[in-house]
Amino acid sequence: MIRYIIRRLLWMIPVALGVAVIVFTLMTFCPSDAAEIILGSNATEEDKEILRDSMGLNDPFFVRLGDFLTDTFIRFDFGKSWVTKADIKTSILERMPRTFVLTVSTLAISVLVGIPLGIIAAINQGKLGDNMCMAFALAGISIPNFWLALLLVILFSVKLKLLPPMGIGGLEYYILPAIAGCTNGIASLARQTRSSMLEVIRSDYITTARAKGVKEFDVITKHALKNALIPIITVVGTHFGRLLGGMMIIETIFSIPGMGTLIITAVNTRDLPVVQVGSIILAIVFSFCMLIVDLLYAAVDPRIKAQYESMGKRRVKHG
Amino acid sequence: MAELEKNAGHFLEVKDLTVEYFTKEKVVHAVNSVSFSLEKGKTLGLVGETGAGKTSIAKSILRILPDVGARIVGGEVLLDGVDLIALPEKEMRGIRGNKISMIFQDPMTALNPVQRVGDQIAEVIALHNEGKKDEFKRRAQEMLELVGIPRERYSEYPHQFSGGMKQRVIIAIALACNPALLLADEPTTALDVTIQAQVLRLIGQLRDKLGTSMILITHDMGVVATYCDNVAVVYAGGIVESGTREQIFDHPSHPYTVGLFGAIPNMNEDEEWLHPIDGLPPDPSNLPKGCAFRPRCKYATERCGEGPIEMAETPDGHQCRCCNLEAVIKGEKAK
Amino acid sequence: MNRKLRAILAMLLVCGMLLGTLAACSGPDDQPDTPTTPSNPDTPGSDGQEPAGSKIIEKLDVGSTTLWETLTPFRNTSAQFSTFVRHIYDRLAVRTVTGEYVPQAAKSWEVADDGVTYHIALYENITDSQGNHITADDIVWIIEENMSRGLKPCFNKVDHVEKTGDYTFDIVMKQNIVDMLPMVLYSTYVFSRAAFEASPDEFATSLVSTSPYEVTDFVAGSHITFTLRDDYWQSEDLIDPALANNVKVLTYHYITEASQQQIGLETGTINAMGSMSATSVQNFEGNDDYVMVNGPSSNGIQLFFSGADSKVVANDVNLRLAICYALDIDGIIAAAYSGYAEPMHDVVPRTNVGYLPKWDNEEYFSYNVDLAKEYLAKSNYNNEELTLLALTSANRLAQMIQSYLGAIGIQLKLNVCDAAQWSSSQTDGNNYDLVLAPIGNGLVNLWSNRFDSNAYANGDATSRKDQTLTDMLYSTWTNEGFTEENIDAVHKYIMDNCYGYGVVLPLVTAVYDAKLNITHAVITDSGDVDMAASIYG
Amino acid sequence: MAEKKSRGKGSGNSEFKTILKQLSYNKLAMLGAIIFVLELLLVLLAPVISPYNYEEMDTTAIRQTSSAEHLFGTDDLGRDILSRVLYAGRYSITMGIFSTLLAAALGMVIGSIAGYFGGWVDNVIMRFLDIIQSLPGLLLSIVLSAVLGPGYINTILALSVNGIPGQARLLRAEMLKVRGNEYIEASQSINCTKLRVIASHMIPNSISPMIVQATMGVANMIIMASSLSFIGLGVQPPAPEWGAMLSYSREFIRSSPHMAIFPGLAIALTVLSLNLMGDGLRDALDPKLRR
Repeated sequence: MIRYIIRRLLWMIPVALGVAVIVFTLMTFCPSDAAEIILGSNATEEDKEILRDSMGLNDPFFVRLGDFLTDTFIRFDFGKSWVTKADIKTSILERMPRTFVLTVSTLAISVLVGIPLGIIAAINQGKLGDNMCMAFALAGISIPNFWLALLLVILFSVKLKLLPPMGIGGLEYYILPAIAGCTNGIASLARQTRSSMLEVIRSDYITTARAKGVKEFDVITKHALKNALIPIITVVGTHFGRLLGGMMIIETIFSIPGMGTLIITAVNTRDLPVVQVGSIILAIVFSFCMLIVDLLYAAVDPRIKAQYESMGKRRVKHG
Repeated sequence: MAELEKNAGHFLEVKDLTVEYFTKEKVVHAVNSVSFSLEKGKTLGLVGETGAGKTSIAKSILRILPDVGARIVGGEVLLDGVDLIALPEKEMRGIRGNKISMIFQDPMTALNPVQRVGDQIAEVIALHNEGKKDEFKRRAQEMLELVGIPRERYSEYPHQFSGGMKQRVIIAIALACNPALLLADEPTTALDVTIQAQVLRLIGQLRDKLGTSMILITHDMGVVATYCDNVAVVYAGGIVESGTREQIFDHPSHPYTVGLFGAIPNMNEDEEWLHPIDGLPPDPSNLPKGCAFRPRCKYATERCGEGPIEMAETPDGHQCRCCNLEAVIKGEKAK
Repeated sequence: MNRKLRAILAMLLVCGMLLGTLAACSGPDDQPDTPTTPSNPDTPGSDGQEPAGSKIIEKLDVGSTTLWETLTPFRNTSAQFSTFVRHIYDRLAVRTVTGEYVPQAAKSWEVADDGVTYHIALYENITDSQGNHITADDIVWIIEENMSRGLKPCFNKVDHVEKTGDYTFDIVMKQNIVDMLPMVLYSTYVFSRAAFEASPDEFATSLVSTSPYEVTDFVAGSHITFTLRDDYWQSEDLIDPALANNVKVLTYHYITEASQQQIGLETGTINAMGSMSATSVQNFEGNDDYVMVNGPSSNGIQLFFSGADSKVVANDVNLRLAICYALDIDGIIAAAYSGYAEPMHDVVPRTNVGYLPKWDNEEYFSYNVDLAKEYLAKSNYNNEELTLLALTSANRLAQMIQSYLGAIGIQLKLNVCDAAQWSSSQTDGNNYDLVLAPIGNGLVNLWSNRFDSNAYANGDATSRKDQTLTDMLYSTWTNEGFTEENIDAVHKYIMDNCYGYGVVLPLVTAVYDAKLNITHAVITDSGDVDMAASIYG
Repeated sequence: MAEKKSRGKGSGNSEFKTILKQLSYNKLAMLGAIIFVLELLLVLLAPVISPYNYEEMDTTAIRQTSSAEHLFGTDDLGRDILSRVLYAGRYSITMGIFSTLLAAALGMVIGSIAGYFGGWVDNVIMRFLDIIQSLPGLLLSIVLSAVLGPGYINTILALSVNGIPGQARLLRAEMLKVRGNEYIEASQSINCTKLRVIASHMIPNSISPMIVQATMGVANMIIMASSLSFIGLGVQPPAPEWGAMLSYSREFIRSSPHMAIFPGLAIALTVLSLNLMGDGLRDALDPKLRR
């Protein structure tokens, strides 16, 4: 098992390298002039020329790519943002925790609400409970979350004056953003839980459990749910990826200075170093979470754990 | 749990048990007023084609019919005089796995794939007994050894066991609480022949050792011959013939039973062709009036189609639901 | 299994949410009917009359749309003119709303007779929050460091700096251009060199500066909190009223989302919101819990015509005139800016140094459809599709221009793009026929950027090569040549040839809580309200 | 009961008919289909039925709530919201469909190559997909649309990139499952060329899950398009697009909420109907659930 984990951790380096190269190449096609961004539109042409030379922007592509990769991966010097001159490493270290707290709390709400909804829907299939849960799930998917975010702010902050409308501070600042962000998660989790629970409830070992005299509640939570977890965990994993992206919107609305707002402002102002390093960090965090998801598979299903141990060499794909 | 007082009646008595499955379009009459009884320590064989309702009978005794669409419409199941159908769910749970337990047909899917084998045995012990966890674990390990599995494999998972080994674990689970009645639903059908004999011998030994009475569901006459004291032949949701093993094997009197025996190739004669019963079992959602076997019966008469057929006594004293008994017995002798 | 019920329930939920929007967010009481030009409760700027002493406010939260990601002094020009910058660093001199420069750390500066050397004298008693004493050595080093890092274009115009005394030094400029040296003074942040070199991250997060305020809490991208120091080096009476500090604890919150700006004010998260967008401001019209103060922005919105020969509009003055007369400025102000803008009378806004007040009462392309059609007929335009390059922030204006030109028969395609994309394509006339640009901060600055034929590779900012105009510019923007008739001559030349057209000067509006009871709101050079310097009753 | 599978070549259209029959059983899917078709009709007839030209400005009637002349009211430049919503449907729905189709096509090509050839080819492609998928959802689209610039076609390209890994992975999984079946070896034994094997046997059998994912994908793309325009990328004004209208009107949510409601409702209904159809299709195409 440990060998598998080490292999997966080692694998993250080429992924990060791959992301770095892809984003770097993509951004070089960006129709924008770094000197223009830094010096502003009032600078004359020769001012910009001096700056371009000093930053080595006129070197050929591969030289710049080489510099960038050695800086980032060997010297871990992420350099400074072109626009704000802030050291990228400090701003990321400061912002990553906030995005992480927001994403994890949104994911937690999605799991804590989505899965029970799915189970309730599966248990009384066809009856009212099922229709109510699934109606909520369908509604959750169809509403764009930035629109819902504004509704929530108006309702809870302006009208009821219960929660702060924006900014960062104690935990209460994260409640509204998390709720706004999780409707999509609740919806997809509830639907997935329902369909995989329905499949599991019909299988033989559930009848065996009932024949043993196990309480219906335990049959559902212990026996059925544990077996239905694999596809549910897959949805949680893929949803975590979408969340990291979706949080950008929620962060902008609630003016939470997280990775999302950092990257959006960087993209809008073509602040390439920030976009590149930000993408790499997000990609690493994302693949790290995917590793955790795969480990969850092994924890839940011994057959998969056995495959990991015996395989060791080739990664088992779940998707 | 109320102490079951011994009364003069049978250990287990099933009276007019009727079970129906509901779907939006149609109603399936799986079991139609089945009655039989079982003495303490004895084994009853339920024999019949697949889809005849044998499994539904067993599941309704244990009341684990899938609640979506299945319902016990009528009848009683008396265990030591207590009607299980009327019992509240909480008390019925006390009986399941403790007083009555069940072995299932397909061992490959009957065990929870993500739970350790030993834990699945310990779970049923813990449910019905007081005491500490490791005491349950010790008893579960004893059960494992009882069914011939080394104690060390307690913490392995079902996917590490072969079909036969899994069935042994299921047997261990079923007998862990030393139940009074064991329902075995075609325990060896899914296994290959060599393993079948071993598993059946194991069930037989444990049954004799623990004195458990058993209902053995099968479509294999050989199994009935070696392991069952009494036999009941089930056809289209009803019992068409019942009696002791000797009575049924020596004097099969219901045309369907006769047909069943005819379908078994005889070892000491080189028969050219087997004699399958022609036609197919009736559709359980619209059963023909009168005797369900009439369309496929050689001895069918007008009377068979008129109304419900009563159980009749055969010359050697066992029950048979046929109104044209003499003709069948005469026809049988002529052969 | 009645699953149809599920779909109907889902739709009910969605519609319920929508009706919730209608009910939940009816704006603060009244609905704006036709936007009226906003009344301004107080004459802006410190125009001489001595305001009475102000009450000191304990705590104030102000919303802002400009972001300082880090507090390092050596930075580029982004957000260099935002209001809170003066709380972070003192500067040698500060520009006020009238455009003239007021001394702060520099006591005085005068030009020598060669027109390029400036003698600058510092105050002798400048100390920073750690007590370090600031001398000419620090300032000379700071200016040289700025020049070498090449982050602010104004420092590229400095030839060299030399210390002449403990508190005096000379700055020698490369060219004799008016308004260039004051820009250098305005862009030089004052701090102690020793403290800077001792700081682990060049003051990025832990700042030691001479400003009257200390940064007590700074979260990049969220907020910055200033607390008034009691040991500020400058004596009370020498502080210019525009730089007064009447608030003890002042927090600037970074809020970009327009609706959140309104919500912040309503929930009291912020007591004031600087430079609020025109569309959000009108929700507070006629609501006497809030006071609205507007000042002209330092940047107007101008329309420039491409001078590249490949473009039909380059050498067809009639077509350019037709376009200018076809725009209904009042309609644009009413719709696109909800009334919070002013018409312009030259390519440069009236708040800029060099603007002649007499232009205000001259006729400047007033809306006249028939005249526009007349010029169009005279021009040799036959239905080619012209392209207008514009920033996303000006997309409402662009769409209105498109429909007005459509009305007189000119086909216009919009190329609306974000700041970075716009800035990389706006300096080459071949990329567009017309370009909408927000240009300002100084007549000279605008001329040198837009009309100097030697500024870019293929001519001026729109790739036009007009040597006569360039010569006129060179002679006018020197200290001696900066006379009224020279400036007027350039104004007339540009108007007659219709190279550029000042479309509209947006008003920057600040909204604050009426309970603050501000008797005199101080407006900064960028049109925002300086809450610290304002007088509280 | 053994379930007869009519998979033969000849019965291609009857296969389609059975799917339609199955779909008709599922009233929910029919409801979704009806809503979606209705929307398509309304949107296609936009030039005919919309009361005003979507660019026509009436500076006297700015931000009016719904009234007789303007059913959905007017926006901040005095344009009729009803006509803009109808015209915007063309952009949004076609953008959702085209980007999903593009993603499906590219995904199919990549997936089938990886699925069929296996070995190092499969490994390389899978690792490449890992890298693409490790970039959080929106980020790749944002970077791409920043590179390509705003506009309708560029947004489609930017959006489709996100769909490719999902489709490719799905098709590869199907291919691996199908590759094991005998009839693939059978067709190889009568030496069909590799391409023919892929085209004629593998892809048709893997189509059904792709269709299901595609219907859900269109809904997803429309929502992502609105997120892109929220950030200021994606389709630029004056071209009307639901996402752009929605994010553009959030500034007025306090004073004139009606500007935000109708585009939001349009997106919600489209996504809802597509999801219903997706569910229905999944049940219809799943042989196990056939009635």
